[in-house]
Amino acid sequence: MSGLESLYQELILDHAKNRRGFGLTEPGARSATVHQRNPICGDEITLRVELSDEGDRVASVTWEGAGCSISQSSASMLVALLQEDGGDNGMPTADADALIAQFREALRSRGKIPLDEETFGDAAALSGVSKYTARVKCAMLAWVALEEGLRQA
Amino acid sequence: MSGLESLYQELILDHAKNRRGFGLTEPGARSATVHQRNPICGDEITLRVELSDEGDRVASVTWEGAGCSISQSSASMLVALLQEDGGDNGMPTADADALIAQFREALRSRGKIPLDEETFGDAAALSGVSKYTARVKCAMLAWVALEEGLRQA
Amino acid sequence: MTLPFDVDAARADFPILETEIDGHPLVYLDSGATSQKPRAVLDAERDFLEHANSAVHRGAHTLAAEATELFEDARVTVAEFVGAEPEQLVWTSGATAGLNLVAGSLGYAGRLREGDEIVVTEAEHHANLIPWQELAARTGARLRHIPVLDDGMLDLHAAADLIGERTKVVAFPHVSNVLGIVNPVAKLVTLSRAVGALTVLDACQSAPHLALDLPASGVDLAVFSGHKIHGPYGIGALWGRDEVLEGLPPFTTGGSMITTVTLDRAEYLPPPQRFEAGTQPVSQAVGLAAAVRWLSAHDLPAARAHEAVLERRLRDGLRSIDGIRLLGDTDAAERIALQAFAVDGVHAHDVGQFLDSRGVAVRVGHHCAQPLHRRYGLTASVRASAAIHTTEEEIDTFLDAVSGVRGFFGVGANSTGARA
Amino acid sequence: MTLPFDVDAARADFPILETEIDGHPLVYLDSGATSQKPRAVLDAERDFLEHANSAVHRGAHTLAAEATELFEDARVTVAEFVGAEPEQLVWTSGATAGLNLVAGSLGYAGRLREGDEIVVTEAEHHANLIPWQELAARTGARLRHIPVLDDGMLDLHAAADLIGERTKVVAFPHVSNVLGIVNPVAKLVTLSRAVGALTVLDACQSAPHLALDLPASGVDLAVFSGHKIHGPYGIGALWGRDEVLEGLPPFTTGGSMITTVTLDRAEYLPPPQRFEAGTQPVSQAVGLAAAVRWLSAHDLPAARAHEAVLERRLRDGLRSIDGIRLLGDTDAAERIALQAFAVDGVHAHDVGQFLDSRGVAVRVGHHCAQPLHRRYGLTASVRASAAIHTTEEEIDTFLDAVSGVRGFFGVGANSTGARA
Ligand SMILES: Cc1ncc(COP(=O)(O)O)c(C=O)c1O
Ligand SMILES: Cc1ncc(COP(=O)(O)O)c(C=O)c1O
Repeated sequence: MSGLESLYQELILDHAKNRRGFGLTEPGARSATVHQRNPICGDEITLRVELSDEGDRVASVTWEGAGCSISQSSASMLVALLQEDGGDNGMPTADADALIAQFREALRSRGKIPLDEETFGDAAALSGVSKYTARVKCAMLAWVALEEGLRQA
Repeated sequence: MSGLESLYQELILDHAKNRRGFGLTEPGARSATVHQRNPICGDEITLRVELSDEGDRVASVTWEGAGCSISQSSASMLVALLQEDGGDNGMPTADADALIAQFREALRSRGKIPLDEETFGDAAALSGVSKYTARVKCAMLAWVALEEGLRQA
Repeated sequence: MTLPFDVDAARADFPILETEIDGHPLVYLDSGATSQKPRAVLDAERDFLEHANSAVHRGAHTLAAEATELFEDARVTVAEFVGAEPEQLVWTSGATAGLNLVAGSLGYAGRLREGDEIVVTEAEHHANLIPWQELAARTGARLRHIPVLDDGMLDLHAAADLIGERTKVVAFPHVSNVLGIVNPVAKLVTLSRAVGALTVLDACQSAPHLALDLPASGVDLAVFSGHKIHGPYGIGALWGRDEVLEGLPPFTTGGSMITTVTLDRAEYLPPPQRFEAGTQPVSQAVGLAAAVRWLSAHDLPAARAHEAVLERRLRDGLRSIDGIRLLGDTDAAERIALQAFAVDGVHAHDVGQFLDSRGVAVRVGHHCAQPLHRRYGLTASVRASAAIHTTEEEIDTFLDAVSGVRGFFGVGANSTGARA
Repeated sequence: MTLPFDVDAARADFPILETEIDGHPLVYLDSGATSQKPRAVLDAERDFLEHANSAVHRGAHTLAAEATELFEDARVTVAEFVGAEPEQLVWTSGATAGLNLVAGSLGYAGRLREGDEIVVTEAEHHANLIPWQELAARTGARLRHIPVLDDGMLDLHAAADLIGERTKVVAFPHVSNVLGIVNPVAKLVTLSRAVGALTVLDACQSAPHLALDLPASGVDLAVFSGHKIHGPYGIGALWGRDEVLEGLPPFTTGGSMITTVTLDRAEYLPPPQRFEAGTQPVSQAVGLAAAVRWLSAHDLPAARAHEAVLERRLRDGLRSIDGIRLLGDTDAAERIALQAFAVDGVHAHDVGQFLDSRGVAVRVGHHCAQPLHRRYGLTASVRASAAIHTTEEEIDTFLDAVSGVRGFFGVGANSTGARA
């Protein structure tokens, strides 16, 4: 697999086309809406996170935005991960925060720390991004937005 | 003669110590007073030129100022030259202007055009300055002041 | 008969052009962002630093005299390159600094007030836009803009209406860094002069490609950057007419631009020193002089002809690829070999990444021209920009790579199978 | 036991130190004006330009990514050198630009008004004086100064009286470029903090010679220049506390410091980018990082000890020569190896010329500190300033040359015969 093909795996291009969680839902009682922007390339995202009534779980994440296939698929994969790992009750916010931290560490590792599929699901396909320092911000965009949203909600 | 000794000939050091024309006379009917400054080294001169009644001759030049031995002796030598060549009536202003132009040309020649003693008297000792580009302004200070004074008077 | 331009000889002067990217020879089509430096520039700077380096305009020692001479000779050389006198050439750290100097100085001078107008274009680089926004905000002046037509040309009818007796400043790019179109300087100058407005030319993109005679152009002030014209970073120039520079107060202050300083006030030197506060980028000035000397040593008419061939090949090639939309696609104006475009269905960033995997370096994003991109309904585009060392083969490599983009990303007609 | 500093090894890194002046080996004692660059700095810059040069923070291509990384690594390296975080380090074109940025930004922010006071010292370099004069003139604030005592020390009693509730800014040099005395930063910070004034440290002369921990120093903002610390021209840094930088609006505007730009307004990035408008001096940042890395690779405590020996030898030597008057001659403070002096009866310019004929390069003039010279009744002085590569023998050569000055110019006791 060439460098380019490991960066743009089919899974990534699929997510970029069929974006999970795309389209904002109506804001709920315990929701926060965050706008993030990458000033370098103009990519942007508006992400809305809704917490469970107790405020300790991620009930739903939806988003809108425009950008490169890395940023779009990364947002889509994030939603997929939350849905799959969170099950019906939603993922505990503490777990989500931990995942974001781990994701950041791997992406900043310049290829040294891979994202394992067990933990990150489809998002593991983003491992290749960490070798492209200029693209790390693209992949982080939605995750940073969620981090901020969890803080605010 | 080393470079330094050709720059600082005895004649130059003598003039720097016994400065001709030093001390401003009272301004007369046809006089102009000019202040010139070398912002780089802080040398300054105040030069007063008095024209003949008809305004076509340099009746007298006096000056005050502080600076390096080159600037001080150059002013002194300029006064000496005007007195010696001008005789009792004073040098025609046109001749003075021509001398200043010639002096400038020689000093800017980087050692190519010497100042001949016939024309410049003691000031011919300043020939060596033209090899030291940083010092050309020092030697020119009084001459530029006179040029400006002749324009104003 | 003119001989064709010897591009291989020019290339041989650039060490970086030997780089390989992922096994592909580097095809550097990002000269519009920053240009590469020929060996002569690197050598001139190094030579200065190894043999003459010392503080200029100060001190009697031999090195200082040598350094001062090289520094001031550089000013003469660069001034000549744009048809100007050395006293009219102010060193700046770059074009952005030059434009800020002009806008800031006009502000400090109180030359603008409420009701006055500043006119720019819709095709402005942020460097020639935001300083005027700030000046307008500080003085109460109004910032207006000349619209860009669909084909990238300035709307001169609108310009004629906009530039009126309230107009105090008209600032515009000689060549837009997105559209590549040479703007009608003479016409804008005529309109501006008629109302007594000051004209400010952003010559960043023209200086590397067109013969400049700034005094003859009719503008009052102009700026350009060294790093875009094969010179060092950290240096650029502001050119101004004598009487215009004389009328401007300093923007920044400090050492080397003064005559007398007391604890309470300072008196300033005449231009250009008045605008050159502090230790100047001395070795960079020497390097920039080496750059324009390197350029001038070539048969420049032949080089321009070569670049014109590149321009046509670039534009025609892109036009013939499916799903490509060109920004500023017109034959009605002179152009430089720089072309921005969007690829249907593929984000500019992804296009850039794909091209990079073929060794082709282009710029992606808004190129510091967000308003212009917005005008075309885009947030980002891809820009290929050539230089004197670019070959036709490189343009072909680029075009070939672009043809593969939509297939790779699974967009458009032959989307499937491309990655099989 | 510490090993003595290996000055010969350090010297070997400087190509220019092999220069001969008129048959004499160059004795470069003008490092206070501008420093020489070790080979590591020249190589780092050239290597960058030959292998990685391209626009930073933009574009997806490989070179751009490499360049961006080297540029931001440079920020980390230089920030660490002064004990700071990279986000607190703003690239500027030099110290003068940094001081103008601070004064200009405070002005734009409307942080000063009539009745407010700005306090500087009588020992200010023009770069840390005139920007404050201009700010005062524009805002109606009053500029006051802490006097310098006869021995060169700041009058701290006066400072305590001056710094009061009207004081909004206190700006001062860490080390004066004429006196060589290390000023009492902690005391001035305490006085300033007590009244809530912003402190601005001019670290130009300390950065090359003292270990800096800017956050620990207590000041709010500090500047220094690359070219004085063995780095390139055209680069310097402004350091500021997070909350201080966050409170400042941009001084210059343009590309790379914005988030969203419309034709009418712009939104700005957080520090440090907010203050870095336009293309940055990228290769120079890389060069400056190489300079501080070169410095840090030495046994710095040993180097400081070496410089302390030079300082004593320089001052003691000058004291023992007839007709020499030292500026700032005190043992009561820490000092750097920099000494300004006047020679009775011989103008500074002539002294400099004489020393040059022996290969000794010193600075003559007012050293951009006219008020301080006026305070000592001088218009000019001679300044010798050493660097890490200066040897004791060089100081001796200098002293020997100085002893010959008055004789040559026919002044003082043994005036006659000297030139026979
Ligand atoms: C104490 C001091 N402050 C400020 C400056 C100005 O630095 P620069 O000219 O590099 O901007 C200098 C040196 O010239 C200096 O010695
Ligand atoms: C048209 C135009 N104007 C201004 C600039 C700003 O130049 P610099 O970033 O070198 O200051 C650029 C390049 O970035 C440009 O292309």
